[in-house]
Amino acid sequence: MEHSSGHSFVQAEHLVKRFGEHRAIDDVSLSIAKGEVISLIGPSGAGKSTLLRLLNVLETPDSGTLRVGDAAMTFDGTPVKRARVLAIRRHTGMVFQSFNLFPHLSAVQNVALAQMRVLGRSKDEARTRALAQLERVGLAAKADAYPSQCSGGQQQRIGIARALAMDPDLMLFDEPTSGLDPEVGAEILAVMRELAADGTTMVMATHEMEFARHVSHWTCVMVEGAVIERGAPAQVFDAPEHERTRRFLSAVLGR
Amino acid sequence: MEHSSGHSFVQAEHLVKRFGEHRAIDDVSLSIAKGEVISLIGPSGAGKSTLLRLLNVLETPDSGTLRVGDAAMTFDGTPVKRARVLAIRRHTGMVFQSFNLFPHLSAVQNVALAQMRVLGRSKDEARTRALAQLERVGLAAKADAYPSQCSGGQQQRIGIARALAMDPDLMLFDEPTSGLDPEVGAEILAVMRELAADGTTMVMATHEMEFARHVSHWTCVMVEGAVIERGAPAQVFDAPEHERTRRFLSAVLGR
Amino acid sequence: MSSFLPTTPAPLSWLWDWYQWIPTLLPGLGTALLLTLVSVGVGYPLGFGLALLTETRSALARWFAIVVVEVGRGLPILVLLLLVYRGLPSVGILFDAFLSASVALVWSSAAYSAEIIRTGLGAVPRGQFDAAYALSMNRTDMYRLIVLPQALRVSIPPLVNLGITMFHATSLATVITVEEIMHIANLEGSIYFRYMSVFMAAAVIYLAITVPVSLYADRLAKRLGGVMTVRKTVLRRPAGSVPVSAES
Amino acid sequence: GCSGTEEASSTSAPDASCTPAHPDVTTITEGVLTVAQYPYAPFSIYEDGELTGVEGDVMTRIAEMECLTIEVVPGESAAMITSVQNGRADTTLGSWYRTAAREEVVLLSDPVVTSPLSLISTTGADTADEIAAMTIGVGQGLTNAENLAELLGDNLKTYPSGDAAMADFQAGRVDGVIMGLGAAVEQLNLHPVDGASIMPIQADERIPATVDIGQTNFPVNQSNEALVEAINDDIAEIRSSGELAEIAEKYDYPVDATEPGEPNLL
Amino acid sequence: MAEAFLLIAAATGATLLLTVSAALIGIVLGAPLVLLAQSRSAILRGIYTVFVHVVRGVPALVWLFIAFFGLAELGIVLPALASAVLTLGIIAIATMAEIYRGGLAAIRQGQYEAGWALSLGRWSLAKDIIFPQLFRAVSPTTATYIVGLLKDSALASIIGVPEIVYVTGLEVQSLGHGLELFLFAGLIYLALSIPLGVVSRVIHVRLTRRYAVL
Ligand SMILES: Nc1ncnc2c1ncn2[C@@H]1O[C@H](COP(=O)(O)OP(=O)(O)OP(=O)(O)O)[C@@H](O)[C@H]1O
Ligand SMILES: Nc1ncnc2c1ncn2[C@@H]1O[C@H](COP(=O)(O)OP(=O)(O)OP(=O)(O)O)[C@@H](O)[C@H]1O
Ligand SMILES: [Mg+2]
Ligand SMILES: [Mg+2]
Repeated sequence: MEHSSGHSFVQAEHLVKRFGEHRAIDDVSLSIAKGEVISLIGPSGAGKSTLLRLLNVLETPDSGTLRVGDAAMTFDGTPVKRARVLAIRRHTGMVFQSFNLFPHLSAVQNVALAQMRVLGRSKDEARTRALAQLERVGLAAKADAYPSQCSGGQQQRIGIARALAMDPDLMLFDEPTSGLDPEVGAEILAVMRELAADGTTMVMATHEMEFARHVSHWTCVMVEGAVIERGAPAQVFDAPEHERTRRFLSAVLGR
Repeated sequence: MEHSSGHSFVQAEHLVKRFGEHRAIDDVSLSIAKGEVISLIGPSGAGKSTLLRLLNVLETPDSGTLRVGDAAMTFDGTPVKRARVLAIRRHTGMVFQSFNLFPHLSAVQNVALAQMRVLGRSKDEARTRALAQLERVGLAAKADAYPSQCSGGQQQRIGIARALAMDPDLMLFDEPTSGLDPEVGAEILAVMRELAADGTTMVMATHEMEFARHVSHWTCVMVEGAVIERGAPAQVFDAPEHERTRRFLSAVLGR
Repeated sequence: MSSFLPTTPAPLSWLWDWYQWIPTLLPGLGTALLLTLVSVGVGYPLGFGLALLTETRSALARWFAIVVVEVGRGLPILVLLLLVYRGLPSVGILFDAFLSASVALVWSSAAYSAEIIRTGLGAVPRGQFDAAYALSMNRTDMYRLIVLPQALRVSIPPLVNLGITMFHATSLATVITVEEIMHIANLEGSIYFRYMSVFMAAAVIYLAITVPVSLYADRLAKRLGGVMTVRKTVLRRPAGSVPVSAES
Repeated sequence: GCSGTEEASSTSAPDASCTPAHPDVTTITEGVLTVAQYPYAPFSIYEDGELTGVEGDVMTRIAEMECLTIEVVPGESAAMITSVQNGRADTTLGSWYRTAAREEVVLLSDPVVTSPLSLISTTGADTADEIAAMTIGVGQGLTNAENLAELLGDNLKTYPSGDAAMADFQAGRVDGVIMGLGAAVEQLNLHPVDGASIMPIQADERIPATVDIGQTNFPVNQSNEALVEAINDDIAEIRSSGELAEIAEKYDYPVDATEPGEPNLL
Repeated sequence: MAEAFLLIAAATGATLLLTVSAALIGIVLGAPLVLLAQSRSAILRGIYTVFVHVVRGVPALVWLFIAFFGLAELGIVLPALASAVLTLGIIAIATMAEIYRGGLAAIRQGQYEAGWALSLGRWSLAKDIIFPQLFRAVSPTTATYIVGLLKDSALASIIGVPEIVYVTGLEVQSLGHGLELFLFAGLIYLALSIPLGVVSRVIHVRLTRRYAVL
C-alpha cells in the first residue's frame, strides 16, 4: 500500500493481465510491508483471484514488475525465468478458492507432502506438524480421510492447513472462509491473527466484510480489474471515498 | 417442519445415512409445506450437504421414508426404484456446493441443455430462457464463456441459473452465496424472494446467518447429523433453546 | 576359405521402388477399410455397452460382460477367426469368410474398447453424474451429452490406437481367404520374391489412411479438452495460461 | 515335433581332415552353410537338430561334400528368400520352384526334384477343364497361382498354407485343393477325406506348370556364383551315384521325380 | 498330439519373454516421449506427432522386416529375437506414450497449480502428484494393451522365433489338426491374459474405492 511506511516486502507495479480481449487485471500496483494483512474486496469477477495468482506467478502478468522479498521480476511477454519464479513461490503459500486438494492423498498426507519434499523434513516430523496444523483448523478427526470424504468446509480447512504447514512468509488466501460456518470462521480468524503476530504477510480475497474489517490492516477495493480505493478498513468501510465503493458496501448493510 | 400447518410438500421421516461407521445423517425428520423456505445452519461437517443430497436421492438413505409432492419412497437397504427417484428429481432443482458445472459446455449451454433434453423445449426457446436466467443472476455478459473462464462467483451463479431454468417446485441450495460478494448476494436474495412468491419450496444450507434470517420461514440447526433445533429464524437466532445453538451463534456475533 | 559378403542386387532398393506395387495392392484396401469400419463402427458401441455392464449393480450382467471382455481380448484374433470360420461349421453354422472375419474382429474390438472406455468413464468426476441426475436427465442423454464428451478426452488417443490396430488386424482375415492388402502383399511377395518392396508399398497405403484419421481424431480430442482445462507440462508452465475452473 | 531355437543351430560337425569338393566356395560364416528352412514335409523337415526330408537330405549331403556345418535359420515362407537376398542365409529349401520372376532376384540352382502340380479331390478329376468347373483351394505361394486365378476367377481361394486349404476341403467349402505332389501326399495323410484321391494334373497350356513341370531348387544370393556352381555339381553327383533315388524312396516320393531333366523356368 | 500340446506349452516362455521385454520398454520409454508431446516447442511436438503416427501407422510385420532384413542390408545384423523385441518395443513406446497422453488429460490443472504453489520440484510433482493419478487413469488401458502385446508377439514367428504361434504352426504342418492346436494355443493366451485382466480390475476397483475423482 502506498500507506505503508518503511521497506516493503511485496512490491507490485503496473501489473496487467489480459484474457483475450478482457483486461482481468488492469494496471494494479501494490506495496505491502512485512507482517501486514491486506484484504481484497470487490464484486464477483473483479479480478481478486487473478491478482492473487499473479502474486505467486501462477498466472504470468502481461506486463509490470513484481518483487517478493529479494526475488524481483519484470514481465514483458518474454518467457519468465524459472529460478526467479521458484524464489518467489518459495516464500509464498496459497489457499485456492477451489482448494485444489490432492485427491489421492489423505488429509494428513496432503499437508505433509510438501514439507518432506520441499523443506526436507523427515516423515515423522512432517506428519507431526501436519497433524498439528490440522488440529489448529479443527480437523484432527479427519486426518486420515481422503478429500472426497470430507465436507466442503473440511476440504477448505485442509487447504489452509496445507499452506500453513510450509511456514510461508507471504500467505495468499482466496476466500479462506467462504465455505465455513461462523464458528470455524472465528477459529480461522484466530489463526490468521497468530500468523500476523508472527510476522507473516498476508493478502486475502474475501466477501465477508466483517472478516476483512477484523483481520486486515489495509483494505483494497477492486472493480473491473483495477484497485479503485484503498485504506484502513475502518476508513474504507465507514467513509468510502469512491461512489462505486459506497454502492458495493451498501449491499452489505442492506442485506 | 412440525411447525408448518396443512398439507406438506416435502415429508422426510427418520432418514439415516452412514458413511462407513460415521452417521452423517442421524434420524432426521422434516416436513415442509408448499412455498416454504427452510434454511439449514450448523457447523462444518454437520451433514447439511448430505441432507440436501438425500432429499433428491443423489445419496440413498440407509433407512427412513421420503415424499416429495406425490412421489413417495421407503428406504430399507434394498435397491431403490428408479421411476420413483426420477419422479422426485423431476420436481427438484439443485445448486451444488462445488457447482458441478459441465466443463465442456459454455455458460448458456450449461443452462439450456437440460431444458431441451428434459423439458423438451426447442433450442431457441431454451436459449432464450437460459439467457434470461443468466441475466437474472447478473451474468448475461458471460453467456458464451466456458466455466474454466469464469471466476468462482460467476461459476456459482451459472449453477444457480441452471437449476432455476428448470422451473422446479423444490429448490435445494447448497451454500448458494458462499462465493458471492454482498452485492451479488443481495441479487440472489431477491431472486429467492421472487421464487418464494411464485410458490417454489426451498431448502438451503448456508453459513450466512443474516441471509438465513432474511430469506427463510424456518431455520433448522444441524449438529453431528441431527437437527437439534428448529423454529422461525427470529426465534432460533434471538432466543435459541439449545445450548449448542447458543454456542454456535455466539461465534457470529463475536466475530 | 574367406567369408562371403553378400550383396543384394541393389541394397535398400525397396526404399524407392515400392511404388510399383501400389496398383496391385490397392484393390485390397476396400476390403480392409470395410472390415475396419465394421469392427470399429459396431465394436466401439458394443464396447461402450460392455463398459457400462461391467460397472452395473447386477452381478449376472457384470459377470457376463467380464467374460465377454476377457475372452475377447484374451484370445488371439486369429483363434477367434478360426473358431468362427472353422469351428462353427461343426455345429452347423457356416459363415462366409467376410462375415466370419467381421464377427471375430467386432468381438475383439468391442472387448478392447470396453476397457478403454471404462477407464475414461472413471476419469469423469462424480459431480458430473450428480449434476445430470439432479437435472433429471435420462441416462442416454447423460452419457451422450455430459459423460462421454469428457470421458473421450482420456479415451480418444487409446481408441485411435485401437482403431489402427484393428485396421492392421484385418490382415489376419487373410487366414480365411479374405483378400485384403497384406493378403495380396504376401501373394505378390511369394511370386516375385520382392517382399521388402511389397511390404513397403503396403505400409505406405496403411499410412495414407491412418495418419490423416489419427490427426483428425487428435484435433477432436483437443477441441474437447481445450475448453475444459489447459494442461501444462510437469516440467514447466507455458506462458499465457488459462486459469483453472473453480469447480472441485 | 520340432526343436527349432531362435538362434541358428548346427547339425553335423565336419571332419577336420575333410577336403571340400569345391575349395573356392565362400559362405556368410566360414565353415558354415546357413540354411533358411521353411518346414514343408516331405521336402524339408527339421527335427531334433537334423535337417531331413527329400531336399533336407540332399542339403545335408552337399554340406558334407563341401566340409561345411549346417546352421538352420527357421521362419515363415516370406522370410526365406528374403534371408538369402539379405545375406542372412546362404541358401534355402522348402520346395522352391524355379521361376522366371525369381531368377531376377536370386541365383537358382539346378533342379533337385520335380513336384508336378496335383489335384486332391473326391471326383478323381485331373484336367484343366474339370478344374475350371470346381471351387479350388491353394496355399499361398503356389506356383501358377495367377494362372489358376485366371482360370477360376472367384472360385479360387488362397490360404496362408496348404494345411488351411485342406481344412476347408474337409469342411466342404472347396471341392479340391491343388498343390505339389509331395505336399499333396503328406496333406491327405494329415487330413483324410473319404474317397479323396491325388491326381497329377494333365498337361494344359492354361496351367504352364503342367507342361513345364515345376522343378525345385536351392536359391542362392546373386553375388555367390561359386556356391551355386558347387551346389549344381554336388546335386549332379548325388543324382548320378543313385543316392538321390534312395533318398526319394526313403520318403515315399516318386523316384521318377528325381530325374527332372533340363532346367526350366515357370 | 499330447506331445504337440507339450511343445506348444513350452513355447510360452519365448512368448512371455517377448511380451514382457516389449511392455517394459514401452512403459518406461513412453514416459519421456510423452513429455515431447507436452513441450512448448512446436518442433518437439512435431517430432512426437510424426514418430507416433508413423510408428503406429505402419503394420508391425513391415517394421519387423525392416528391423530384421532392412538393417541387415546396412550391415546391422540382429538376431531374430532381438529384432522382434526391438520392433515390438518401439511400437510399444509409441502406444504407451499415446495412452499416457490420454491419461494426462484426466488430471486437472489445479493439481499442477497446487504443486507449484507449494514449490514442489518437478520430480516431486511428477512422482507424488501426477504419477499416482495418472496410474489410476491409465492402468486398465495399459493392462489391455499388454494383453494385446501378448498376442502381437506372435508376429515374431515369421522370422522363426519359437514362440507359441510358430511352434503351433510347425506342429500343424506335421500333424494337421489346425483347429484343435490353434485353439489350444489360444487357451494358453487366454490363461496368460486373464490373471493380468483380473489384477488390473482389482487394482482399479481398489483405487476407485479409496478415493474419488474430485
Ligand atoms: N481463463 C480465463 N479466460 C477468460 N477470462 C477469464 C479467465 N479467468 C478469469 N477470467 C475473467 O477474469 C475476470 C476476473 O476473474 P477472477 O477469478 O479474478 O475474479 P474474482 O474477483 O476472483 O471473482 P470471484 O469473487 O467471483 O471469485 C472475470 O471476469 C473472469 O470471467
Ligand atoms: N463420501 C463420504 N465418505 C465418508 N464420509 C463422508 C462422505 N461424505 C461426507 N462425509 C462426512 O459426513 C459429514 C457430513 O458432511 P456434509 O458434507 O454433509 O457436511 P456439511 O454440513 O455440508 O459441511 P460443510 O458446511 O463443511 O459443507 C462430514 O463429517 C463428512 O466428513
Ligand atoms: Mg475469485
Ligand atoms: Mg456442505
